[in-house]
Amino acid sequence: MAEAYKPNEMMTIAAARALRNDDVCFVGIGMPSAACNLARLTHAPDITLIYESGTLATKPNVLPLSIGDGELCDTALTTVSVPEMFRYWLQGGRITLGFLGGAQIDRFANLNTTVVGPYDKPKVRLPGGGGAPEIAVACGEIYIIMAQSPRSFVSRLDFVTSLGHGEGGDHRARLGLETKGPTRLVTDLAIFAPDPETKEMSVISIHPGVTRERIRENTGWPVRYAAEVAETAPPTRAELEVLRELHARTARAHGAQAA
Amino acid sequence: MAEAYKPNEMMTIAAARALRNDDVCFVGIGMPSAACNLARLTHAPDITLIYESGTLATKPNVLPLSIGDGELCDTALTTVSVPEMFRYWLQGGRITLGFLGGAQIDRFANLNTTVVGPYDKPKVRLPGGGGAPEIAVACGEIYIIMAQSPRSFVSRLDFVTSLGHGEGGDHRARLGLETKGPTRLVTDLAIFAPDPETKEMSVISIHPGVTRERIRENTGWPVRYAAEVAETAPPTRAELEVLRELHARTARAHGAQAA
Amino acid sequence: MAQFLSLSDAVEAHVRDGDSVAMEGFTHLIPNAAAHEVIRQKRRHLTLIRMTPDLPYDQLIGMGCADRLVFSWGGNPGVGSLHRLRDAVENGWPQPLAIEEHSHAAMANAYEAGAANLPFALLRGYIGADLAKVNPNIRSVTCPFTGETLAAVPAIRPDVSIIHALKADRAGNVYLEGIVGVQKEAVLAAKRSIVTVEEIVDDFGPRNANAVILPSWTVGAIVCVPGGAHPSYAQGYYKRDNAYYIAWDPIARDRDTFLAWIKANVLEKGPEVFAEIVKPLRQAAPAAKKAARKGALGTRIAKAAARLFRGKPGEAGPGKTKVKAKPGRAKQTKAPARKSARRRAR
Amino acid sequence: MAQFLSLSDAVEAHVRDGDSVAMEGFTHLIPNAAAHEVIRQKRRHLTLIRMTPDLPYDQLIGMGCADRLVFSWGGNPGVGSLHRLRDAVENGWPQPLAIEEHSHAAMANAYEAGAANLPFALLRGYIGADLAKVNPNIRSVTCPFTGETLAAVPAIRPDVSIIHALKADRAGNVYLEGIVGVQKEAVLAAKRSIVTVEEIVDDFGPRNANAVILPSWTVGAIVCVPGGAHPSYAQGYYKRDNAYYIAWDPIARDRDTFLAWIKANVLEKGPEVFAEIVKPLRQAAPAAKKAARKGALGTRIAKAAARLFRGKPGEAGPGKTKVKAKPGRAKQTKAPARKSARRRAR
Repeated sequence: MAEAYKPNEMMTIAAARALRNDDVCFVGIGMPSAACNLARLTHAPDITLIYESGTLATKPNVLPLSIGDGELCDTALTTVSVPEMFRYWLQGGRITLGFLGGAQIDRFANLNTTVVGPYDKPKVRLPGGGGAPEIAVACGEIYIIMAQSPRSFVSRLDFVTSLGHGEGGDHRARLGLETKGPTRLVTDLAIFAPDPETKEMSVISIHPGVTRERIRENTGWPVRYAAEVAETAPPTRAELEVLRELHARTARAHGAQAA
Repeated sequence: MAEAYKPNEMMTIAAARALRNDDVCFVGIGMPSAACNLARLTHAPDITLIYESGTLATKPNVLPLSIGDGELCDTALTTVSVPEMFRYWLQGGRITLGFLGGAQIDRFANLNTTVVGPYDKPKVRLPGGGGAPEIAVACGEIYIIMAQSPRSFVSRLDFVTSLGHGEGGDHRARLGLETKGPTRLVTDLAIFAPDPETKEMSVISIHPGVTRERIRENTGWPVRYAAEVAETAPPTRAELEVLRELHARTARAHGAQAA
Repeated sequence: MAQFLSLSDAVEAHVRDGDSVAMEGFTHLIPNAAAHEVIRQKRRHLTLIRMTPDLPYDQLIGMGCADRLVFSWGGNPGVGSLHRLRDAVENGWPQPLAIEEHSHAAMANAYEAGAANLPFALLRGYIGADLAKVNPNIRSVTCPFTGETLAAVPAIRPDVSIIHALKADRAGNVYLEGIVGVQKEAVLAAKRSIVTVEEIVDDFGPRNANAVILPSWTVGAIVCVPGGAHPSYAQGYYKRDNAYYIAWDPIARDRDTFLAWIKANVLEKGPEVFAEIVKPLRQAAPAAKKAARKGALGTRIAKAAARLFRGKPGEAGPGKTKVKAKPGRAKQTKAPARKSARRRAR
Repeated sequence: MAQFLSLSDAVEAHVRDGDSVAMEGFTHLIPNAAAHEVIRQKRRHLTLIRMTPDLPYDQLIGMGCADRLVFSWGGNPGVGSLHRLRDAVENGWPQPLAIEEHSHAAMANAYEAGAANLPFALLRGYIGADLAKVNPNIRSVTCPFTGETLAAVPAIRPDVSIIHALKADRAGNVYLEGIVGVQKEAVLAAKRSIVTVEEIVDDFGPRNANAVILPSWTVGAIVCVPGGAHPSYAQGYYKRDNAYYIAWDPIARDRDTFLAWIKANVLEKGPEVFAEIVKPLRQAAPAAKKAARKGALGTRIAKAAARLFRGKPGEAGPGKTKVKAKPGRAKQTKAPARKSARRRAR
């Protein structure tokens, strides 16, 4: 216990803990992939992982660098075409949980991965939405993993790439959606969940050693706290070991630079 | 030459002759299947045969009894799902030639395989359209094989299951179609082709020994003849041998009754 | 997550009076054993959905299980009419049958749309054909880019879909190969599902990376019913019983003959008869069959293979083989998973 | 009917100035060698279509081949930005680039609609998202049954699609396996097509009955370019060159570095360098790889397999291996069909 760990490790482990053994996850590359596979290698051995490249029920031994590494296909139950993936599996409503991240997030967990600045004359052209616009609405619920900073946790998005809770309240329902939207936002500092009424993302747990002051400094809006705020349990030795071994295997497999 | 043969054999052989080596055929069960495979085993060895069950480029050694016999799948290049067959292959415009038949045909080669009598209170309920409504419009052109009789070659269809030349003339073009529709109607008595202007199916070739009188008796409308009417060449010994051997193999494989 | 059940338990749990039921299988893998169980359990007021309602639906309709039929081709393939279907439509016997008739293309697209959670399917369909005049569920939409008019039909979303597949693994994943029809779409489009399989294996073993598999969490009940597709076939397991389809014609022509046949072959039997009836149709050498699928060498090897696989004709008729089956309805074992994984390497 | 051509002949015959060109491959089987040939042949005013415009499109855009880009995710996967794409969009260098931006779901559906000869694709998409506000090609249709509003995007119908596949047989049929992305749809949706392959075999041999195959008559040109997907991968042939993707970042950041790299590695080279560069990434034992796909035993065997297939890290960077390649542009042989069918049994 109480071993030394990095904020990124706390973030990944906190996200992994929130995953359930019977979840069917649409997994993104990077931290979502690490969190999902950590869950699979610890408390959720039967969790079903799906990557948008078409691999169903995959069990990668090393983390993929891309969304379609050969490792994902080799260890999958089967692999479907990308149109089928988006039609039968995502839109078909067969995913219980989607993972998203972004360059910018607002208090209602709407995300921007498209542009900083105006769309037609961007200051920074980001990669774009990819699968996110439909992941955000078709999955049963959404977890978001993002490191906090004033630049990324902003009061107003330059562009809404994918819907979170929109303008809050019943906005999703008014758009005809029956899915829950973002139910968890896990950062390097804390865990947020939507307020039951307003749907504003509110802190429900603070990671060990993190102050409210530090959260304030790294959030571009006045942070709300739930009535009861827990302290996140620090990573256990077992969690850290499994995660680090996963990263080490990955680094060896990708040729060191890729870690 | 001039060997004894049955009208059905003449019909199948006349249809087979009209097929080209580079055709991609959507094949129906029964006489179309016999004609296509006869063509493949004689003058058109590279003809591509597709059955609506999803088998692409199949080379059955015996004729299938159903549209999806195992033989079709075993000898296919590959087999796709039925939605894919109808979306990418038929609707996709990848079939040069479709074969159709029916219980009733009119002078513009519209076909009925749905009902005799009113739709809501049918005298005879026929099997229905199956693939025909879309085969009729999506294939580059259509061949029809049907034995003639006053009951089947009618002046007015009870129900238009699949479009031929509609009301004739430019009717297909007015419906937005660029495909040719029925270009050949092969019967046990003659071969019909559409008049270039009116699109009425007109006799272009009469089978050996058949009189115009007999055609008249077996056609429910006043038959038109092309300016030049040929006599169909009788089946060659080679054609008959290949066709009969194909039927014999089929009968053995299906357990005699199936022939 | 798929549950392993007996056939009677699966039908009891998943098929209810008044349900819309899709039993699919395009010539290959038709879930005939499951259809018989639905007849035995006397389900009523069903809406039966199937592109090609052949023998199982002729039987269900003739037994009065259905109020309504959604279909696109209702014949006995390669043989002729479905006499029970015709008797219901033409004469209302044993009860009137409402029909909703489509084309194959429309139904295939409608299943696809159901699997994709769309409310309707879009196709270039029904052009110049009369079906749109008699079926109010054939409508149209206009392309917002080109202005073209396209046909629209409602997505098919059955209460329960029933299919027969080649095998399941112990985790409840289902494997299909060959003519796969609309089965995957039918299951994905449905609220509930029953899959009967030829066998249950430890795992599927080495396979094509894009094998057609329904993952466990998309399937309701799995039931091991060897031969359960008879008289259709299971690729690599047994051949289509063409003679049986031909023999069905005179049986179904007459109401009394039909009822007697159902009593003797369905009501007084259980799913275990299917394993018996397919015995003479079983195929000995799936490896040679596979070799027959070779491109350039195809025809030659196919000829050899066809010689190898030619069964003994005439032995497979419904009368003869069914007589051998034990009478009475033996309940399907609850633990089909213990069945040996005979064909694991396939 | 597919024609066997050299890469330069294929691009010359099928890719024209002003064409809309889709080069597809979702992480796997990206047609990088063909993209280099398009750069060498200095095509201009192209509309480039690709869900994930990664390195090949960064290169084409940086070399001024494109007026317009249709895409859904424009990054260097797992690494970061595409600097040439950003420079074109943010600064108009080397020329302005118009963009039409979609989501993955919309593009996948649009290819699917193109293959199905529909004018538009229908999806539950873009709900609550801003993309529909800036892209006039995102419209809507109303379901004629439920009244629901659904998103509509135009079908993708490229002038030419270019993909890389595993193998072709001598009849010109094309075999794909693994992550097949939207490649089949891209070819079926296009007016013309070029398929580069790892090898040409006599026939595909025993295979799954539902193997992903593009029949000969749906394909334009076939070119044998071993390694032609590098730095992406060809399942069972060679691994993804992850280090290369990472190394691309600093090369693409700077205009001059980029131009020097293109000169040395594209303009002064030919497609034969791809066979050379993938040598250290080749996988020795596809049989063991296949075994790794076993359901229940998956994890354990996968671990063993992963140990077996771990290449020598660091050797695959663009600098080192490319230096070994012969300079000058050797023309691809006109008779790739004579290449031995090394992996026929696969």
